[in-house]
Amino acid sequence: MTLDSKLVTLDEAIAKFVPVGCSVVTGTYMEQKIPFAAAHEIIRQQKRDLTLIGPISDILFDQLIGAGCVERVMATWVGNVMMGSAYNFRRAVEKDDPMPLDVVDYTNFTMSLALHAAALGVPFLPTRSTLGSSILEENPHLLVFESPVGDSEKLVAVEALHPDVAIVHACKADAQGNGMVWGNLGITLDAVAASSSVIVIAEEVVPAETLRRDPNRVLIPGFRVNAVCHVPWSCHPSPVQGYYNRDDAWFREYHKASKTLQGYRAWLKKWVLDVPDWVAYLDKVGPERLKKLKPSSGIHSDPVYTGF
Amino acid sequence: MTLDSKLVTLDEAIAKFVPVGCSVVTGTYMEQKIPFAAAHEIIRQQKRDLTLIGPISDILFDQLIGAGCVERVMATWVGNVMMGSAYNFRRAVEKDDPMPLDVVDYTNFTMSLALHAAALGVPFLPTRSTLGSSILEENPHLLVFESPVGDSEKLVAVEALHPDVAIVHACKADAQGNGMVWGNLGITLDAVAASSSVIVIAEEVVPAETLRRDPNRVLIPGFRVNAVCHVPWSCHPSPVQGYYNRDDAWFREYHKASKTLQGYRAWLKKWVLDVPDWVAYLDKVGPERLKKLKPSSGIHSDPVYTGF
Amino acid sequence: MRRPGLTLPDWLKRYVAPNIARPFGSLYFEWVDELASREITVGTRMVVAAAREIHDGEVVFVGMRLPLLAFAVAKSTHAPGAVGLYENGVIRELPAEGLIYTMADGPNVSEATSLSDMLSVMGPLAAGRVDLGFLGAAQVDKFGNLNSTHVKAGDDRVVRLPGSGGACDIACLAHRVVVLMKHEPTRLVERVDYITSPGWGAGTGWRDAQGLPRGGPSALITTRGVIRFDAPDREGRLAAYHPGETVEGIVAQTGRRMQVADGCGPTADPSAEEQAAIDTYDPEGFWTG
Amino acid sequence: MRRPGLTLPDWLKRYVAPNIARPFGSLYFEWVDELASREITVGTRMVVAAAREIHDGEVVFVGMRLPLLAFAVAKSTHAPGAVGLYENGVIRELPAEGLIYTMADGPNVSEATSLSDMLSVMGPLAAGRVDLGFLGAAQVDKFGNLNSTHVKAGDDRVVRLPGSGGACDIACLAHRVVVLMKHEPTRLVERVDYITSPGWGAGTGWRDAQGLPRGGPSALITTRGVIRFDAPDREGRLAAYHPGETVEGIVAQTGRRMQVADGCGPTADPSAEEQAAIDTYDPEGFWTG
Repeated sequence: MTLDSKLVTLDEAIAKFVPVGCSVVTGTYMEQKIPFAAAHEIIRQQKRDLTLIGPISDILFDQLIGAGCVERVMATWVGNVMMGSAYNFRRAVEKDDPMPLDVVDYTNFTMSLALHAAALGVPFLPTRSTLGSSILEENPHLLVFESPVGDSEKLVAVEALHPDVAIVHACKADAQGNGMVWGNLGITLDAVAASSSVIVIAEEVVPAETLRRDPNRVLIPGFRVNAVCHVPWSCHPSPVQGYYNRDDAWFREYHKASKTLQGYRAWLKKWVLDVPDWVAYLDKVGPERLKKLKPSSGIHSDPVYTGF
Repeated sequence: MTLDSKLVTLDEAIAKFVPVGCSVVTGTYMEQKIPFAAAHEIIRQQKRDLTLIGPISDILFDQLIGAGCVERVMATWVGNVMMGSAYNFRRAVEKDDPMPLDVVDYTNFTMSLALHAAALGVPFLPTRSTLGSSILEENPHLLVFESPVGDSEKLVAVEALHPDVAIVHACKADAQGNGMVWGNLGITLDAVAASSSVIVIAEEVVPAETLRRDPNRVLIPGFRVNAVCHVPWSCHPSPVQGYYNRDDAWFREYHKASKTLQGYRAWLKKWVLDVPDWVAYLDKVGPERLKKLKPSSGIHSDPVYTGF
Repeated sequence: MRRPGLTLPDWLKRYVAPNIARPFGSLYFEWVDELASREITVGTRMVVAAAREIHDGEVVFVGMRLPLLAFAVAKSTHAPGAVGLYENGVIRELPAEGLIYTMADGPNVSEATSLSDMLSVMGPLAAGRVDLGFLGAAQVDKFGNLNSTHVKAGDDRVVRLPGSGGACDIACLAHRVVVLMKHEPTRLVERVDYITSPGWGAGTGWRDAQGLPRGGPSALITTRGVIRFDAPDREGRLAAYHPGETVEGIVAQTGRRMQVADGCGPTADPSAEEQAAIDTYDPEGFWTG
Repeated sequence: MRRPGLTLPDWLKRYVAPNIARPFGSLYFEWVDELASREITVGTRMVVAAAREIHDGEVVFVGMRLPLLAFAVAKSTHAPGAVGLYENGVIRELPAEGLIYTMADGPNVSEATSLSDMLSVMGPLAAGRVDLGFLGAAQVDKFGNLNSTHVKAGDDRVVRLPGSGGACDIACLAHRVVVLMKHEPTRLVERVDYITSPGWGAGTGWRDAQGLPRGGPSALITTRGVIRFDAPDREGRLAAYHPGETVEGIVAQTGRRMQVADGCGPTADPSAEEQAAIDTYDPEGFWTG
């Protein structure tokens, strides 16, 4: 007996696992491995009324907001990490333009704990972070309570967050969704564990045997994964350690282009709506530009003996 | 400016960081990487009134109990995994022989959460495990409380555990205590994070540059480590993935030898008290026996590109 | 004596029985069944019964000893998509190559699907993503509560056992639990002295009242038969006996009054595929010999 | 104009000044100091001031932009044993090679000391094992409370800023916090509209009352000088000014009444070693040019 493969195209995965109105956690590695290919596909499929969940979304959340896909953002920081403001986010919050946006502010740690609570199957986790802050006052998912152990000290209960779907990158994955990752992990593992469905977007799809030579790097467990998409360069312009570096200029260009809604819409038409898929996008970016992003330091890990 | 090295001999590390009466968490990987070399040194240095903290201690806790070093055990399972009973543990609990022993029973998950609570800097973590069990009734560090979020459901607060010292193995470490690990990790990372002092016992000591080629495997952060000891084969008879396999016969022999206190004391004299250090122990075990434990499957991890 | 793919009794039934006259044949069948009860070891019957509790695609806390082999048998036969979790942080899809005594033995760590820490497997357990867990214990009571911490010996002496390990966690948090145990009157008791791992507690509604989110034992597989807890009152009833045992004999070997479920019959012999898997993963009969 | 290891003013002071007659010399020194205030950029002064807040062996939440460079300078000079933590799961001992814009840029991930998840660095922060954290913000008030979430513009319009990221966590849980900010009246205000990251709140005792376990801002390094919060009332007082600035000028450029600490004087110029480190880690003057 052989196992059913979970390999699907990215448009199939988005069509099936990102329904209108669902909550999506993504950008979980932080400034690396932001799955822009998935965001563009969500925009093309006009998935609306989404709740976006993530820590530092860099410009991905901004793109989805500007495209009118987003009803609510639960995040710690929405902007352009290199340049500052995310203009679509600002327009939506400050002027309901193009539409109003509900924002629930978290901190990096409390967002991490909210997903960790779901990963550990409990309704909340305690912390002392956010005590004294306005974030604590305004976020309904952060509640002050007295510790049941010790001196009844004041703690914050961070309510568990259960996203409908996690969209996460993997360096290598097999057809069952087991995902090999390296580089900084951010809140990825808890996001995967907390979510009802999981889409893995892999730089490489490899046989299971390849992953089994190094199980310590296989931190996305296939039994929690619903779809595996093979999309090289899926995170451009953000970096994927060992595959491609950050396209800094892209973030600068986006910043400039998105200063006005009109400018953003021209950008959106050019880079998202007028390209059918990620292959076409990469073609349009051009091999010259991509080539410059390839890593060159040559630093590799040493093999370790994983057998017996 | 260069940094001070944390490299010391094992007897120096035990003398300095395992004072009489302290609490020690060890055996944290579970049935792999049990630092028997450290336990033997603790016995030789007659460190008494210890509190031992650990999940599945296999026969390490039993040896320390039989040697009269232990006042209290906070554990989930004390025995000989392959053979069943740990006889010194049984004699101490059942007959105060050679001395009484205080036992605080945990479960694997609640012990993990107790250390995780300390690692996250909170007085407790919630769970639904142990509800309805006698463990919950008898362990004073597990308390039923009402969830402050949701429907006030019943939860168990697992009180944070802050061991005085963690003794943990690393496959490779640098002189600052940064430790590279692979294989199953058990509760090691939380044990390191939860403890006031940390002793790392390394199979290999390598330059920092070696570790930096593969930072994803460096999960013991040197800034939390107080002493690094270079002790090859330190976990015999337990296995260290890629270095040596389990010496199954040793556990069988120990089981037989320790059935009586007299038998145990003969074993202790032969293997601990009559050998000055771990090098002498390994000599006594003999190169023939060790050679048979070397791995032979040849399975290694593939290098990954960690540079930029 | 065993040939891969066909047990001796199977072979006798298939090739010899058809050629024997009826009246004599029925005696012959009794003889074959008795032979089967000797030929098919108790270990084999328990492993096969345990394997059959694993459904395809399930996430299973495998444990050690017989269930480990049961997982390998299930993977090789009807449940290729099952995934095994181990408390030390191992996730495996391939059964381990070769005999192992602990869940951290080299072969169980090598070529694992994933290696991480305890929370990476206890998390899914607590979050309700583990279908089945296997447990052993020193004692089990009427409602499937388990004791592996300390038992009173006859003379009021207390025997200290190793303790819970992850058993209590699995008993609290997995969707189903299957228990494997030696069938003796001192082990199958009315009420355990100490609940290491909660079963159905005091019967219907007890787990809910404790705040347990799900779970409870579904089957107790012993050296003599299979006890199930699916009656509304959650009392364990004898649901099947291993060929060679009798209902009366089993009741007599149970340290509590045990009811017998409707339709209680013999456990089915290992199929050729099941036997072949056992021959592969326990070639020297260490667990099943 | 800069030579590695020696700034122009240093060079002038060292080699030219000794050869000039006293009365003329004192005028000359004023000129050199003014030159220094132009030659030594504000970015350099802020980086150096920030680097000096890091003690050897400390565990530091480094953040991005100027503090990142400050960490590299400290490591290269007086604090070789400092360790840098980044919220995305990076632990570094080596400063990143080359210019980086985010904490996950290739050079900050490559040759890290450890790479793991956010809890592996937020855990130590929460457990009180982080000595110092660097923060930026849009606004800071009298007691060092920070706002990086939304600010009221003059016409009652609200400007939405990116938000906390990890700033609130660091402000709550690190032993000390150092803030870097542009010095403008609209940024240094009496009271922030929104506390993204708690400072000393409303003054003495406030953090304890909130349940915060430790911490609070120790210094605010601006483009004009250094404000410290070590007075018993925890109000930020001007403790130093960058050469070229005056106390009166700074007070005028502050959007609240600012007290001046005893002993307020000029910040010390970069040492040769500090300048050399800046030249190494910001060769094109991206942050300090």
